[in-house]
Parts: sequence; structure tokens; C-alpha cells
Amino acid sequence: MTPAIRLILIKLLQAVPVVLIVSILAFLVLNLLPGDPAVIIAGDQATPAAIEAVRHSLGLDRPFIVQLGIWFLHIVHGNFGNSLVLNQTVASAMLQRLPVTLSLAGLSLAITLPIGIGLGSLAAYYRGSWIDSSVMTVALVGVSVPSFWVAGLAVALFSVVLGWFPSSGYVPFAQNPAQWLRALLLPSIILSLFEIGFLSRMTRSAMLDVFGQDFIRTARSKGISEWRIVSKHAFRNALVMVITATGILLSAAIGGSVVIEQVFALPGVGRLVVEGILARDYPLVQGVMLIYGLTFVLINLIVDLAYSFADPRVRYD
Amino acid sequence: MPADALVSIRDLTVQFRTDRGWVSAIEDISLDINAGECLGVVGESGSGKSVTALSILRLHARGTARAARGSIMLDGRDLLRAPERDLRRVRGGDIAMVFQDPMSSLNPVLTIADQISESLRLHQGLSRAEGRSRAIELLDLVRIADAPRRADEYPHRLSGGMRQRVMIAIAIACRPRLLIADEPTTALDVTIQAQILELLRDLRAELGMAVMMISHDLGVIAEFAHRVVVMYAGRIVEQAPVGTLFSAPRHPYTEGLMTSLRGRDIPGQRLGSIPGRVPDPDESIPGCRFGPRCAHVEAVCRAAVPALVSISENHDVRCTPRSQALAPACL
Amino acid sequence: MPVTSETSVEVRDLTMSFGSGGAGRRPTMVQVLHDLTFDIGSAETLGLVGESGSGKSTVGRILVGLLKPTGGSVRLFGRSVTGADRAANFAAVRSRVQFVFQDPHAALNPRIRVGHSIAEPIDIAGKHSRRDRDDRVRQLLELVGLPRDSADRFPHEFSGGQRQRIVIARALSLSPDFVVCDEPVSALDVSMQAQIVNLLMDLQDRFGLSYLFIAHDMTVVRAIARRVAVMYAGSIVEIARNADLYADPLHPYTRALLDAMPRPDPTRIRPRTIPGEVPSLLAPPSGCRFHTRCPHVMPRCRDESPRLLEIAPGRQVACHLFTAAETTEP
Amino acid sequence: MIEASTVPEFAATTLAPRQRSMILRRLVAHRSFQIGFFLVGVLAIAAVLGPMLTNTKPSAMHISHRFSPPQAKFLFGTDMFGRDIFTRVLYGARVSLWVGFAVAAIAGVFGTTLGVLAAQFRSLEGAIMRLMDALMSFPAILLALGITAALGPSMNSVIIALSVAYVPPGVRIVRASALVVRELDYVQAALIAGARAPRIMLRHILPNSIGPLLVHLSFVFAYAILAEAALSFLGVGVQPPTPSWGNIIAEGRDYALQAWWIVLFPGIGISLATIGLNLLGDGLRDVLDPKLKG
Repeated sequence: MTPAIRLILIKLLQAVPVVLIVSILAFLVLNLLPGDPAVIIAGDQATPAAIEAVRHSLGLDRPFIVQLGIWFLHIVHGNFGNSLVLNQTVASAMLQRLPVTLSLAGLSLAITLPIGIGLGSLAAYYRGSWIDSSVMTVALVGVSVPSFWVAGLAVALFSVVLGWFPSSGYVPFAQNPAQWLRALLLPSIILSLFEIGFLSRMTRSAMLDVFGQDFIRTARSKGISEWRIVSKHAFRNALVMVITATGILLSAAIGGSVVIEQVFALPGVGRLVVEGILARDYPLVQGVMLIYGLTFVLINLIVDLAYSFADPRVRYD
Repeated sequence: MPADALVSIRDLTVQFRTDRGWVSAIEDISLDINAGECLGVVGESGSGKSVTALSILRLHARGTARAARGSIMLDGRDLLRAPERDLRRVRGGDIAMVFQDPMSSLNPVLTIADQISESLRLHQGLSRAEGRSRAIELLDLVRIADAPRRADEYPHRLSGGMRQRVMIAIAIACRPRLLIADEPTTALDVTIQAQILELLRDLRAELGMAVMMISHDLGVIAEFAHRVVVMYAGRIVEQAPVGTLFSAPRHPYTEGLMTSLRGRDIPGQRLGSIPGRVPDPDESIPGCRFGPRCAHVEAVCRAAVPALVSISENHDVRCTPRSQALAPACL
Repeated sequence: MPVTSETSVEVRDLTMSFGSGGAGRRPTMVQVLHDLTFDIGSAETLGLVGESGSGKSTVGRILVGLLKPTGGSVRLFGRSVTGADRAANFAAVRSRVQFVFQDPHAALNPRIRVGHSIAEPIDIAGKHSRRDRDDRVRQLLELVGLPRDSADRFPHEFSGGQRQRIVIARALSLSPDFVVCDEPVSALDVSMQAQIVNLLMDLQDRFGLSYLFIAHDMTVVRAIARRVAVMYAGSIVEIARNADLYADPLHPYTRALLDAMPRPDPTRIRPRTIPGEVPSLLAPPSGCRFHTRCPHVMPRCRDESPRLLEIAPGRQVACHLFTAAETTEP
Repeated sequence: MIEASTVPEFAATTLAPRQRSMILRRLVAHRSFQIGFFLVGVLAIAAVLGPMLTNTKPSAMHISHRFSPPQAKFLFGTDMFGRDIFTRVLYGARVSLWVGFAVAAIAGVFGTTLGVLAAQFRSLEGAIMRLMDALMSFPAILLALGITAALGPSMNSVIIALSVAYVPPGVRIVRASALVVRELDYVQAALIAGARAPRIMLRHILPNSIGPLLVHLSFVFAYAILAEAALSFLGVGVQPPTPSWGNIIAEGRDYALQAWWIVLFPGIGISLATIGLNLLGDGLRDVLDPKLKG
């Protein structure tokens, strides 16, 4: 067995307990917390009998262990339970909405990575200069300004006043790629603001960290140009950090899409969750949380492995 | 400036940015490095010996240091004022450097061959393949066994001693006229230190380059140098040919260092020690900075900063009472 | 003052192995110490020299209870601290054993005033009133040559040499009888080294301390130690009285170490040093672990590990050059 | 007993001039920290003094002044019910800053405790860290959504939900630095002297591994303010009529074109608070972790 395969297997094994905890957590969040879902679902004015009926229909009157068993059964079947409102399984509701969210997150990541890394490197390279301070100011505003607020202002300006973009709605890529892009561009850019700020700040400090290392001085003592030092010596070391950041960014993009989808009325998973919560469709919320949780266990695993393989010190030992 | 001086430093003062403003790390450093010679620079931490070395190639971290005064001449050009582009040709070309810590001085994500051939490809326009085969030759030259295999490995696979050999291979790749070795053996074990010193001595003879050997260890200096510069608290306090310095040191600080080492041969005997501690660079001390620790301090030492005075041919001392007693009366 | 026995420390066949390997690797045991046997007498200094990877620091850490050895026995002041009553016996001798670290910057908690750092062993032992404790701290500061008002300051306000004095003051706070000094001067400048070595010698004279003085620098050991043990790759290769060892090193490695030491003498022509490096603990050479670098290697050295034998009074060597002599000339 | 009867020959060592509290002095001199401290300070004072700075109530409706643009009487204008936006933003600041502070404090306490415990006791490490891994697998806002859904929308639910989301990174940070500190010589010295786990943790590991956490907490404070606003905006956070910056924006959203001031001012409030906290965090990071200094 090569070290690489062994590393992958070990990481996979380490992920198993996390997957288990994630699925139990997603269950517990709505079943064990002090709030009584039946009361909340039935509403404030409900009679005790009505609450009891809700409780029975949700299976909440059964023993805890049985509920947990049913929960795992749903997971194993791959349908992740049934929505109370939508008349479909959570899995199929999610599959329907996923392309929107993935398009949004993917597009924003595609915008973020080059700009964030570029700006961060630029600021690090020109540290202390006006370029550094301008980039860092922009980045600071990016991580500080609430996206739904900027989204509101942007819709008012670009969609309503200038009419450049539709203010809401979604067109599938397969149906019309141009319309798809037009519908998603503004939301993606707004989603990217935070991410660009975050990534450029992180890139800058990682690069500065690398700049302080002895081997950069060695490189300079060879007469290598500053640009080559940045692009070859520093960046390859900082890459490890950028990979780690990508995992966090993806998580931020998925989280941010909840709000952005709401503002732009995009029919994605984020909107599904919010609708689910407002409609008190607990199984739906649970199911989506679980699927997202499991997805990120997988993403973190990939990031972890990519990280190991980007660094020869880990790769060979 | 002597005719055979390769690098000539005059009145160099370098300052660092601190919380309390700019503070001088070295002051009024003047020294020559002659072609093919081996100059030893010795001093304790805070003496400014590494700052001096890094100043020659302007390798201080950007924005943290400035040369307030002085010049560093190479081939009639002042390196302190040369444009960055010109300086890059000097770095790794005319003047190369080996650093103290071989564990952190190599880039962990690039192969050995890549790091050695980089300056060859840059300064001599070699292709990637040519660079690699030159790198393997250089690894042989620094006596690394199994060079072709080692060339494709990453630094973390090598021991400290091997990494320092790789650092030396990088430094000599373009046949520099001056090799600056900044405490090249301090981080290494005793037997490995001896191996590296032997390697450097052999290479110096083979390639005919000058070496500036910086060390806190008088033993290393005694073994390696032709001429020695002793630094204390940012200033040169004494310079002399190695034989003179070790047989007849004139500065009280040099004397103190010698006695603290020599007493060690007798078990149980108290060592000669220099009382007190090295002052911080921003501590203000009137007159001679060694004054507070000096057993022979006089009123004149506190009155003014002593000058570096020649007391015989090639022997300079920065100590007012001593130079008054010893300087040739030909003034 | 407690009654001291003749020997402070008795170490017999001490072995130590560490588990190695993390994620992605099969755990393997790495043996870092092989059957060490030595004594340290009352008020004696034993120098322990060797290069990195020799295991010398591990020995020191075992003697103060930071590490638990995997084999052999250690007796401190006559009490076994490796047997069944390990914990109880260690508790009984804890206040008599102390440690001085190599790096004076890492050895002091940066957030605690040095007075409190010095008093920490007293606080833990819980024997003194606050007043006694503060008096004791001032006394200790004076003892190591620091101004009394140092107690209120933080470590960053002191130079390296001064911090090492503080570390020594802390080590002395409970009036120990045995102190492990792990490279106590190797992080210091030459002029500071002399101050600290002199201080350690003075303290020994006044209080009858025993030292295990660990160092890689043989010249420092020469000044302070009465006897010297030389370690290589986890084994003691030679133990001798100070004067004997430096005048006439027997083991080829001891000789190599002495030859490799730079000396402040420009007229000396140093013999060429031995080739190679200290072997990896993961793949130690067969037989004598020094045979890969030894200028006098014989076929026997590759197969058979030499034992540490007494070849003259107070003089032990582990080398086939001498075991051979012993077997042919009984 | 060792006594100092005579002063040793080399007692003459002198001390360097006193350097009191370098960290505080550096912080005070740090530009980002100054600006951040000013912004956060002003907002915090405004939030605390809130009721004294205005002569009306956040829920008071001035029916004849609906949709008034900013003017002397209504500094930030009024909303669709004629409520004074200035007063509402002031009261919103109390909610938002309190939520942020509470979340940072809870994340700090739990992060420190669990982090130090995980570093000190191998038996707890696996369980604590796997649980943190699992919690960190959910995007923070989604986890918070799920928890607020279960608890029912309210300010306290938001605080609990965001705390759960922001504890895990704190645990990781504290554990990582505690693992480093644990191996340092001064901890070994305490072990040699016979110190037990509580002393080691409280006196040595905790004070020396908390720096990175403080930096992190100032960012958590900022994230929590943003997240509270987002949750309230989505309608699952702080519920009207209690004003929070998030729900003021949500309510004013539909009138953004005709009455821009309703959404503009609470948004500026959020932005200034998070900018201030981020600058504060940057300053702390530069001073407590000089390695990353730019």
C-alpha cells in the first residue's frame, strides 16, 4: 500500500465518526432542543388535542430511539424523510433546487478565487504602500458590509433604476445560458464581496508570513526578481493556505446563498430552507441540514487531502 | 582603498525601525575584504555582525532597515545606492551567501535541483536540463553522495548537514568572487560543523574566492580566517591578522573573550568572565559602549566615543587608553 | 538538611523507547537509549556529552520524572523511582531533584512575574507562608546575583544570561541536592557562558550539589565536570575522569569529538574529521552503532555490539578495540 | 537550607530599563486598533445611552409624518408607520451589539474550556474534536437557522444558535495553541516541581494560549452582528416590534426606492460596527501575533 493510499484510507476512517455525529446532530437540533416542535407547528392558539394530533403525525410521540431509528432509515433509503408541506421527499425537493444554489455558489467562487488571491498577493507585495492600504480597505468593507443590504441597494440601482439586470427569477442553464448568466451575475457578485474580502485578507497574511521566512531571503540572495519570488517561492507555499481557504469559502458561499436567494427570489436550496422554517416544515429543514452537513464532511475531506498533497513534507511521510 | 580590496565598506551605519523610532544596529563600520582572502568577523549576539553581512547585499527585510550613512564599494560601484536591478546581478553572481539555519533556509516545496539551478538559469541563461545536470555536478562538488537521486528530492528529506551542503552548492553555483557565510555551522553538530568547515576551506582554495566568515565562535574564526574583525554592540572594536589577534589582543573586550575560553582547560577553575550584559541597541551609553563592562575603564572612556586607531600595521583598536599607549608616535 | 547517601543517582541498564509514526504510518518503536549504567556521587558533577540524537536530553528528563523509562532502574538517593512504588518514591525525593533548561526564553512563563516563577516549586510543595516565601525569593535572587527588585519584573525585561540566573534560582528554591543542567549555557554568548558556569560551580561548592551537566560543547564540560560520559546514538561509549578523557580519549568517537572541537588557537592544525552523520534512530546500524563512521572499524564491529567495560579504575569504554585486548591478554 | 550569606562576586549585573506592558503600548500605537476602538466605542456608548439620546420611543408612530425624509426633527427620517428611524437604529444597536457581545463571550468561555481540556486530556480529545468537526460541517448560518427554528424566533434563540455555530473554531484555536504551550519548558518546569493538571492549565497553558482566541473573538463579534442581522432579515431572528438592524432593513426593503433612508441607516450601523470590530481584531492580531504583522 503506498503512503498516499494509506493516507486517504485513514482520512476516510477518521471521517466516519464525524458523519455519524453530523447525522445525529441534524436530528437532535429539532428533536432535543427545549422548543416543542408540535406546539410551534400547531400554533399559539392550538388546543391540546390539535397539538397532540400534530405530535402523532410527526411521530414525535414515539420513543426517542424509535424516532432516531426512523431517521437513519430515511437516510439509508436516500430520501431523507418527507416534507410536510411539499408533498415530496426531502431528497427530491432538494434535487430540484440544487442547480440554482450550485450555479450561484460556483459562479461566485469563480469570481472570488482569481480576484481574492490576486488582490491579496498584490497587497502583500506592495505592503505598506497605498496599493496595500486601498486593497485592504476594500477587503475590509467586503467582509463587513451585510450582503442582503448591499443586495437591496444594488437591485434598486442596477435593476430598477438602470434596468441592467432582472431583479429576480432564474433561468436554467440548459434553457438559455445567456439568460442564466444575466440572472445570476448580480447575485453572484454580491455573494462574492464577502468572499473576496475574506480571501484577499487571508492571502495577504499568508504571503506576508511566507515573506518572513528564511528561504525567501535565500531566494533574494540568489538575485531572483521580486516578482519571481512572489509567484514561485512564496505562492507555492501560500497555496496550502489557499486550499484551506477554499473549503471555508465554499461554506460561506452556501451560507450566504440563503440570504441572497431570498433577496433575488432565486428558487434555490437556501430559499427552500427559509420557506421550510417559516412553514414549520421540520423534516424538510432537518433533511437539508443533514445533506449540507454530509456534503461539507466530504468537502473538508477533499480539502484535507489536497492540502496534504500540496505539501511535499506531508506527501512523502 | 587598497588596490586589492574586492569589497570596501566605509562608515556604514544601518538603522532599524522599532517602536521607539530608528535605532542604529551598526555604526561607522569600515572594513575591506580582499580578493581571495578569508575575513573572519566575530562578535556576540547584538554585535551587528550579521547586520553588516546582510547590508552588503541589501538583504534586510523590506522596510525595516535603512543605511543612514556610508558606502559599500564593489568594482567602483556603491552597492548601497545601486538600483535594485544591478544589485540582483551581484547577488548570487559576484557575491553569494550561506545562512545560519539550514532547516529553514531552503524552500520546502521546491526540489533541490530546482533551487540550485535557479541562479544558474538566471545569471547564465542555462536551460532546465542543463541546470539540472549542473546542479548534480555541484552536489558532487559539495560531497553529497548519490547526487542524481538527491537532486530530485525535497529539502525535508535531508539532514541539517546535507542541507547546509546544498546551501553551499547554491551559493557557489555561479562562482562568486565573495562568499559570505553567516554562522554557517552554528546550528550543526560538532562533527558536522567540522565537515562543513573543511568543505568550505577546500572550496575556497579550489575556486579562489574570498570568504567572509561570520561567527560567534572564536575557535571557528581561529581555524578559518586570515584576518579578523571583532565587533561589539554595533561597532568594530579591533581588527588584526589572525595570529596577532589571538597572540596579542589589545581591546579589553577581545582579551575578555580569550580568557573566558582559555580557562576552560583546567577543571574546576573559575572561568575568566566579562561582567554585565550586552547593552540593547537603543540604550544610551556615554562614550565607549563597552565601558560599563570594562575592568580598565577610565574617565576618558566616558567622555567620548573612542576612534578606531591603527596601533601597528594591520592592527586597529577602538579603545582610547590602549591606542594612546600603543599607537606609533608618528603623529 | 537531609542526610545524603554516598551516591545521589544510580542508573542501571536504562532503556527508553518511543512510539513513532502518526497518520498514515504504522507505529514503530524507536529505541533511543540502550542499557545505560552510571552513578553520580554526592556533590559530584557528571558531564554528559554527545551530538543531537545521542539521547542525552532524554536521560535528563527521565531522571527528573518527566519521562518514564521503558526498562532498567533509576535510584535517586537510594530510592527506586522506576519500580512498583514509583509515584510514592518520586514524591518523596521530588524536592531534592531539579532541572535547569537550555533555552532561558522558553523556561520562564512570560505572563508571570519572575518572583512568582521562582516561588512556584515552593507554592506547589505548599510548605511556606507567603511572607517566608517572599523572603526566600529575595534571598535566591541575591544568591544568583540579581537585584532584589527583579522579583516584580516580567521575563522579557531580562537578558538571556539574567533569565538563566532566574531559572537557576527557581531550581534552587527547594534546596535540592541534585540538579540536571540540560545544556544550560549553549544558548548564551561566550561572555555569559563563563558567568553561568562560574555561578554553577560556586553553588556546588557552597551547597554540595550534584550535577548532571548535559552539553554538546566539550570545552564547557571540561571546566565543570569531574567525570564525563560520552554518548553516541543512545549508548554510552566512554566514561572517564575528566583529566583522563581529555588527555587520552580511548573511544574513536570521543577522539573524533575532541578533534572536531574548534579551539581558539590559529596555530593548531586540526586533523580531518570523521565522515558521515549520526545514524537514523529508525534504521540503526548493526553491531556497534559507530561502525559506519569509525576509522578503526573491524569486521567484528559490524556484527557485535560492544559492551561498556571497565578497562582501568574509573574508566569504561565500549569498543572492540579494547575488548579484543582484554580477551587476548587476560 | 540554602542561604545567601555572601553576595557572589558578579552580583553587579544591571537590569535593562523597565518595559511595562509592551502589548498595551503597542496596541495604543496601532492605527487599525485606534480606528476600530473609536468606532466600536462610539457605537457602544450610543447603544448604552440610547434612550437618553432621543426623545421618542422606537415604536412610537407619528402617523402624520410617514415616510419623512431625514430632517431636523427626524434625523434619519421615518418609516411607513411614521416611526423615527434614528430612534429605531439606536435601539437596534442595543440589540445587535448585545447579541454580538454575548455570542463572542459564550464562544470565548466554551472555546477556552473545551480547547484547554482537549489539549490537556487525551481521553476527552477525540470526543470533543469530532463533535467540533461535525458542528463545523454545517455552514454557520444554516446551523443557526436550524437552531432558531427549533427554539422559536427570538433574540435569545439567535444568541444560542450563533454561539453553537461559533464555538467550534474557538475550540480548535485554543487547543492548537495550548498543544504548543504544553510542550514549552516552563510547563515542564512546573511538572518537575510536581504541579497537577489544574495548576498547569490555569496558570501556564491558559494565559499563554488565549491570545489567538482573543483575536478570533473580535472577528466572531463582527460575524455575529452580521449573522444576527441576516437572521432577523430572514424573519427568523429578532422579531418586530423589537427593532434590530436586520429587521428594520427587512421592513423597509419594499420601500427602498421611495424611502431609501429606512434601509440606508441601519445598514451603515451594521457596516460601521463590523468594520470597527474587524479593525480591532487586526490590531490585536498584529500585536499578539507579531509573526503575521504586515
